[in-house]
Amino acid sequence: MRKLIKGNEAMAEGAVIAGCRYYFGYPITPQNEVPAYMSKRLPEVGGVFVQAESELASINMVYGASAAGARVMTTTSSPGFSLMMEGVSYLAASRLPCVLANVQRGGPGLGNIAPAQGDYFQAVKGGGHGDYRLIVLAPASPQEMMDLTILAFELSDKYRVPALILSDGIIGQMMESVDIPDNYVPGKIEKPWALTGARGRSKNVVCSLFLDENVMQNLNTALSDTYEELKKSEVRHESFMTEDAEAVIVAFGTPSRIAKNAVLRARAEGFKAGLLRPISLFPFPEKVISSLVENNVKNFLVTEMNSGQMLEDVKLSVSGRADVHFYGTTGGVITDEDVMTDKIIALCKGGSRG
Amino acid sequence: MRKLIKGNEAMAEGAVIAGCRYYFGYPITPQNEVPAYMSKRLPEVGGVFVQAESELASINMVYGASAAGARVMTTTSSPGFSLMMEGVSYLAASRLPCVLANVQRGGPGLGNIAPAQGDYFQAVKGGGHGDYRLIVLAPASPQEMMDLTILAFELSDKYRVPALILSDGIIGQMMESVDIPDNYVPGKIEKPWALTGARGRSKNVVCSLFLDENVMQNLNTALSDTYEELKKSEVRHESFMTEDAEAVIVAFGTPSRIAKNAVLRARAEGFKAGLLRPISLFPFPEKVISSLVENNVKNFLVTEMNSGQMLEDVKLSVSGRADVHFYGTTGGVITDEDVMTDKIIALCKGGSRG
Amino acid sequence: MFYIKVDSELCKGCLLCLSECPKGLIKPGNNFNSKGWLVVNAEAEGCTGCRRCVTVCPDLAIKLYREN
Amino acid sequence: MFYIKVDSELCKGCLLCLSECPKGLIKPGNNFNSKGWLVVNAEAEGCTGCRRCVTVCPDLAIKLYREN
Amino acid sequence: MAEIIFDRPKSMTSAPFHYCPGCGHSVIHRLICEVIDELDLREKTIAVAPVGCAVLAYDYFDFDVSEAAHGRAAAVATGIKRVHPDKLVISYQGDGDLASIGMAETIHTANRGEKITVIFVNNTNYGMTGGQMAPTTLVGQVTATTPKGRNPETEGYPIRMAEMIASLQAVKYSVRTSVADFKGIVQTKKAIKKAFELQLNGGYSFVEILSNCSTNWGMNPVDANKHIVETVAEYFPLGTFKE
Amino acid sequence: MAEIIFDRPKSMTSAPFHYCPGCGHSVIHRLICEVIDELDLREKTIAVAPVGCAVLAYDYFDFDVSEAAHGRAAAVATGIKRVHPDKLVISYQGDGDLASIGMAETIHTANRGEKITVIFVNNTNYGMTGGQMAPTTLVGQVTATTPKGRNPETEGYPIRMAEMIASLQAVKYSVRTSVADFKGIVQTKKAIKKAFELQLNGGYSFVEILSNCSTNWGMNPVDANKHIVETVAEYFPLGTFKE
Amino acid sequence: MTQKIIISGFGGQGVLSAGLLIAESAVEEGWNATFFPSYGAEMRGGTANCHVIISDSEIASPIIKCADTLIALNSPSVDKFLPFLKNDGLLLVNSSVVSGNLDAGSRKVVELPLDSLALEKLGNSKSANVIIIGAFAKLTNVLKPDKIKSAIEKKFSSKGGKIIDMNLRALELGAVSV
Amino acid sequence: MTQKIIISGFGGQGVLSAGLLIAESAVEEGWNATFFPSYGAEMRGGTANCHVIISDSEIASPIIKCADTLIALNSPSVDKFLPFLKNDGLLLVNSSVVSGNLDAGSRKVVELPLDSLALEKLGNSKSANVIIIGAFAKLTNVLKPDKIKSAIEKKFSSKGGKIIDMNLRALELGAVSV
Ligand SMILES: Cc1ncc(C[n+]2csc(CCOP(=O)(O)OP(=O)(O)O)c2C)c(N)n1
Ligand SMILES: Cc1ncc(C[n+]2csc(CCOP(=O)(O)OP(=O)(O)O)c2C)c(N)n1
Ligand code: SF4
Ligand code: SF4
Ligand code: SF4
Ligand code: SF4
Ligand code: SF4
Ligand code: SF4
Ligand SMILES: [Mg+2]
Ligand SMILES: [Mg+2]
Repeated sequence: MRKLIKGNEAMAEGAVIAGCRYYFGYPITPQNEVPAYMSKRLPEVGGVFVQAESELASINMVYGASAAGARVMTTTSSPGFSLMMEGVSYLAASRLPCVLANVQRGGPGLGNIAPAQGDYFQAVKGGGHGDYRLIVLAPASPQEMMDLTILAFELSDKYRVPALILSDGIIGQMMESVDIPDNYVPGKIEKPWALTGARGRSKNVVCSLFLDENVMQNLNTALSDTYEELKKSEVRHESFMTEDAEAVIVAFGTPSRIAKNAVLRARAEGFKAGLLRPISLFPFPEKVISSLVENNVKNFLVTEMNSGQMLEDVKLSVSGRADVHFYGTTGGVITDEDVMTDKIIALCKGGSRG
Repeated sequence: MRKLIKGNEAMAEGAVIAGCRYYFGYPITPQNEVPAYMSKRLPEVGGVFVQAESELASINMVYGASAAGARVMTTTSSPGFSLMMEGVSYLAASRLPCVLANVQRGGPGLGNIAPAQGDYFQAVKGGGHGDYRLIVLAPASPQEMMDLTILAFELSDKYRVPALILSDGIIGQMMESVDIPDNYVPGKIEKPWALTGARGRSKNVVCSLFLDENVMQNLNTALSDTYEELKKSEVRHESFMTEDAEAVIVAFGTPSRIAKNAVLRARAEGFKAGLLRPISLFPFPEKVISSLVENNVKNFLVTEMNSGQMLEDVKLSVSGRADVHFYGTTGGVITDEDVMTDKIIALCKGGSRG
Repeated sequence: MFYIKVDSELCKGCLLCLSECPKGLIKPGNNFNSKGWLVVNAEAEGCTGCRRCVTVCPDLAIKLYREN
Repeated sequence: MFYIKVDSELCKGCLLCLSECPKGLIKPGNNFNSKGWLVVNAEAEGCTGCRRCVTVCPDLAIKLYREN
Repeated sequence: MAEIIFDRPKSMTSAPFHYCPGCGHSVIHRLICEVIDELDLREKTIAVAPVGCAVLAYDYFDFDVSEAAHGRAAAVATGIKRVHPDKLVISYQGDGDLASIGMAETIHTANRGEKITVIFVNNTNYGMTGGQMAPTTLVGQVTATTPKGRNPETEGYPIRMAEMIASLQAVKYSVRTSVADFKGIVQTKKAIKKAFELQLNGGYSFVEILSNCSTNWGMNPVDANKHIVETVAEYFPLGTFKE
Repeated sequence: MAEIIFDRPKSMTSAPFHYCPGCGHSVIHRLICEVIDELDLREKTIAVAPVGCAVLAYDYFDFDVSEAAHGRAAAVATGIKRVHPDKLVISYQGDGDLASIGMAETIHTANRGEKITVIFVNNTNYGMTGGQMAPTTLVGQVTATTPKGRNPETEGYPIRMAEMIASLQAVKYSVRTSVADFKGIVQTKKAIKKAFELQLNGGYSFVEILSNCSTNWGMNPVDANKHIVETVAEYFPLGTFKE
Repeated sequence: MTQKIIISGFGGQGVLSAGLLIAESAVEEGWNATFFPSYGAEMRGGTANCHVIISDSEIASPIIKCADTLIALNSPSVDKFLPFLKNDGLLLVNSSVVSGNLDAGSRKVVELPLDSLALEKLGNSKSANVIIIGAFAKLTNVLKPDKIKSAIEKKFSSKGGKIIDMNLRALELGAVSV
Repeated sequence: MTQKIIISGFGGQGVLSAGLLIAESAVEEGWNATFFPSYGAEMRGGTANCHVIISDSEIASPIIKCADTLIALNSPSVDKFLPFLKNDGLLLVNSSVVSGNLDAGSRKVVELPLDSLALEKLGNSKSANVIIIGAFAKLTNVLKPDKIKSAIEKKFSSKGGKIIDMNLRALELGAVSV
């Protein structure tokens, strides 16, 4: 079925399609459509919607429901996600699958409710304590809000790593036609570790306390191993006109849509511009960028609605072998198509490393 | 006065010396000595100790006291610091000076109470939402717990950027002789923005809400400008035998002490090893590392009690011009002197880039 | 002798004052102000200065005067 | 006929049982167990099976038996 | 010559309110300023604005104001008051802010007997975010997140904060009033005055105020106020619970 | 032939407790397991262990257990129960955990009437972190963070949780017992049994248990238990507050 | 073919549902459409606006930098969004509310007294926002009337025939008024 | 000169205060010292230990990988820390508690029945931990007795002369017992 819906609603319905029957959340703009939708929709499919007393409660209810073996989701926006940092670290350490979403708004602090991407570091480097990672997926359309949410549930269950949809106010609030899968069958992933009552088996314990440092180190090593596996198998990106590109914009979410226009305009003027859109922010498409360098891209223009966060991951991928430039906006200001076009054209003109 | 005291107590007394009279905190190992000390000490000097109901309450009490113009502190350990992420982002956005400390323990999740450094990213990249930075100082001894705490108060007031002492369980719990300054005079920094009752002036407002994106962007730009200033003026590091070094260990906190032994042992065997110890983690001594590269250091060994976090900042500083290796331990395991020694010797032997 | 004045730029047409005036001096109006609100009108005569309207007006749109 | 047995590896010498036994059958001991606790001793005779000691013993160090 | 006998309080700015027509926040803001004027406290007052519809309270208050993160106004007020024990410190909060996400801070601040005044605006929902269920939402009330009305079987019953606060020993004053009509507004002002005075005498005071949210209730302001008097105040009785 | 008539409950593992000599946590663990055995619920039980001295409860409980972040046990229990409405879900919490950092979750879980049982171990301080003040610390009690004793002027009065919880409409059962003596232990077991039964009949139940922390109180276990009976229970009266 | 439309007015003027109707009509046409509303309750009683893009090819950014059409239902909307209307763009104005001389440069300006039209011809002002869509469709020719009609029928199907009818009449009223 | 000492035993045996006393004595001597205790109340009734390093030069890591001396006040401590004692190191053992044959390889082993010594010679077991410091000082010669004495006097100054006295006697008792 094809339907014109909001990104936030597409995400919520995506969760339902993926078999999520438990949602715990707390209102915050610009993602209020999700709890509103879930409060109506979940009871229709025999699920449970609970408005938690806070984001802290939400994330810990998610912990409980995930420990109990369910597919479960919470969604929030920037300040609310900050409140979840302890819980997220616990989820990651206890290897509990779940899907979280941060529909980002302008920060830091209370900021505003305009779209932004200032929470990239928090999402991909671990805003909570300790060495953990989330599977981070960045949709650029309502369609992807749905598709990546479904994917997030599958990946999270498979790898036992919490997954995060890192979206922004535009992608969440905009409406666009979405193809809604009619008969998606959620993956059947066994959860022998889940708490279901110890019937006919020895007890299960879900925890992240390991007083012995060596045992705790083993947990960390197992986590690292899984993250390496993710880097090998689950990198996702979109390449747009990069085959012969000399200068490439790297952008995710909303700026990547704007960047497409910029690339088209540059191409229209005869410049070999391209766009690389990381879809998985963790695992980051490091190798894809590396191969662009090997394919003669001399300049990258990273563009984000923040003051330069993914920029660091691009630089780490490039490792000095090409020039990495930046164009960013902050505080809810949307990156500008004209500026982006001018910059990428200038880089195409610039040619060799400077 | 010279006294054998615990790192945590040195930090607490350092705050008192710096003129801090307000402390809000919540118990957590391995930093419980701080609230215990403050609950005795502050009333002696006319100050106020409040045991908050949680870390969330602590950080927001800090917000209030700082907004009121006071020098104020809170301390915690890893999970507790995660709970503060929203508040920290608010403090940074509202440009409220204060000193925070995270005496890190093994993570992620509940983990354990052993010393660790898994919260580096959270500290230096912003674990909370939005583009903000903290002044992050990493003591490697009880003496520095005191000295850097005093410095943190001065820098925080000067730049209106919250400062964080990023310590670990060993530095916090160990005792060592500390020179306690006898007549330190805390900097007198005017705070015309502080909330003191609008007597004889127009009202003051402390906030971080700016519904207009452009105004919010201006705040972000001002923050970025301050961070650039910090990078110019407030980088601090210790170089140990780096002048002629061919391979350099980069380490902070506890591993840097162990690394000194490793360097000495390598030198004893005739290898040109050195140690660079970043004292300010933000601003990061990027230029110092860069100039080591220019001075012919071909290999760096980053060693941390995490799975490779400062590693990224070193790589960004080196930008492909030398090889960057890593040795880390996680979950509260302490980096090993023998392993470190072997690795740095191997790198000295290795010589050219491989 | 009392009278009130409604500031039509502050009034939001909530009508709370209207039902509160014991003298029925406030009437729904026909004009939208520049912010798009349909503002109320007040009659000049008969006000007792009881303060009910100014007390309930959320937007400080009413000023109350005493004629000396 | 009842009797109790104290497991000296589980006992932590808290002495809560001691004050609880109406028959005074439990006595402070002189031996440290392998964990360093000074464990109690129980007398073999006179137990009424009242369960007071086992109820208050935090460490499940006492087992109560009935002789058939 | 005409003399003006009712006008904007001095401690209030001239900015027009951003609130919806008829919103009780506006009235409560004014009452606070009137009391501050009457007690001559403008230069001694520091207020804390919540996250909620009243987030911009500092645009209207002409005295020192701090923002607070959602739910943490009482903690911020604690920090301020401990630094300035001689000032009047006001924590202004909505029901989502105070009774949901901020419940822990609310209770502990009251329990410590912090010498502050909490102005608690109970409009039975989350106004700012579009009318979701609050802890104070009435049974059966339809909100954005209770499309079939609050169901006590799964969402529990509305929490009576003034009573709960009154049960804490250190609390000096806990009262519930309403700004739904003339009488209520007059009583509310009295309660605020008493609360400020008790604070300055060294005590914690709590003023819960029933207030409309006509926009999210889907009513016009007149009906919304009637709803408070007839229905909301039924469940949340007006009165003084501790003094 | 000798028959054993008191032994370790079946739903308890054989691991020796890590608790201090005489600690009430050990007794309470056993009572929970005894009741689970008696009601034959081992295979239907999911417990939540707190952050506090009882953090390792899952080493002793031989049924499914989840850890919870400090203070969030009730939220975790909510998540579990909503997924498994037919299971017995127990949230085991200390006074720092439940009444300080977890106050919001505690009240809201009770207020929603979640069908769980909260076992609340009140030992008037933070045992695990070395004996700091808790919300339940008695006035005058010296702790690691109240070196001169809790001062009600600045730290307020101890909070009586069982009474506060009882004031919430959706709560089915709220009781306070003690494990400081034989009688108390017997009563505690009865209360736990009733709480479990009421939960399975669809209600929220709350059992507050006064328990010693001899180590941090600086007393031997016998004196510590005497202190509970003579002093602690004076301020925290034993009894049933809602049923 | 791509049309970029900004619609703006007071909160109660049906700005968002008008924008949505345009997007839905485009979808009926088999086109792509994006709809981006101003959102959030933070600015009570303020203005509302939305960006609508309809196109027969892929739509990149849903944010309009340079609109083909601006539908301004009140004065502040003209002030705020005129700079985003391209030089040869179409400005559709609700002249019931917007008064004074408009300086719209080289753009084509069409004024329609929506509120009075609605009150007079439809008996109430509820469907004023649909009138202007009728005018827009007629003037720009990018949406076929029957597609808009079927979008209206779907949109109001749950509200019953009367409402559908009124909206269809409003649509036609708009078309014949320009 | 650098001495690295690990002290370990049950919670109540005064492990930490013994270690601290060594560190304080070194400071009296004008040396550098680091003291690193096991910490945290998580392991109630478990073992306690501390790492003490005293040196006339800068001390790098406070963590001991390879100790010069191991003072073991109970059996688990021997098992746990013997691997960290260097091959020619000194193992000081409380033979009141540690029983059975010790396989300490090439290390020098000195056994002292601390608890019985203390009970018999001092009348109570409180200062058993100071006895072993006396023995340690005598055997290793790294701390001058008068420095330890003044450290004891400072440490217990608030506790009064009796306590100081008892500790000084314990110190000497240790010295003469080896
Ligand atoms: C941490 C966090 N969570 C959620 C929000 C979103 N939010 C803003 S205001 C609000 C609720 C406001 O309700 P209330 O306190 O009742 O105030 P009202 O608007 O009704 O006056 C929420 C949930 C936020 N800003 N921060
Ligand atoms: C977020 C966080 N803050 C603080 C701590 C440290 N901490 C561990 S247990 C505890 C308090 C335990 O006290 P209580 O709940 O009364 O349990 P008890 O040990 O007394 O049984 C604290 C503060 C933590 N682990 N996590
Ligand atoms: S003051 Fe009283 S009489 Fe006068 S207009 Fe207002 S309400 Fe009416
Ligand atoms: S109460 Fe005030 S805002 Fe409302 S209609 Fe009357 S004058 Fe206008
Ligand atoms: S069962 Fe009763 S009589 Fe027997 S030992 Fe125990 S307490 Fe004493
Ligand atoms: S109660 Fe149990 S642990 Fe305590 S002394 Fe008696 S037998 Fe030992
Ligand atoms: S949404 Fe409700 S609370 Fe907010 S301003 Fe409007 S009426 Fe007032
Ligand atoms: S510290 Fe207190 S609560 Fe913890 S185990 Fe010991 S006695 Fe029990
Ligand atoms: Mg509200
Ligand atoms: Mg406790």
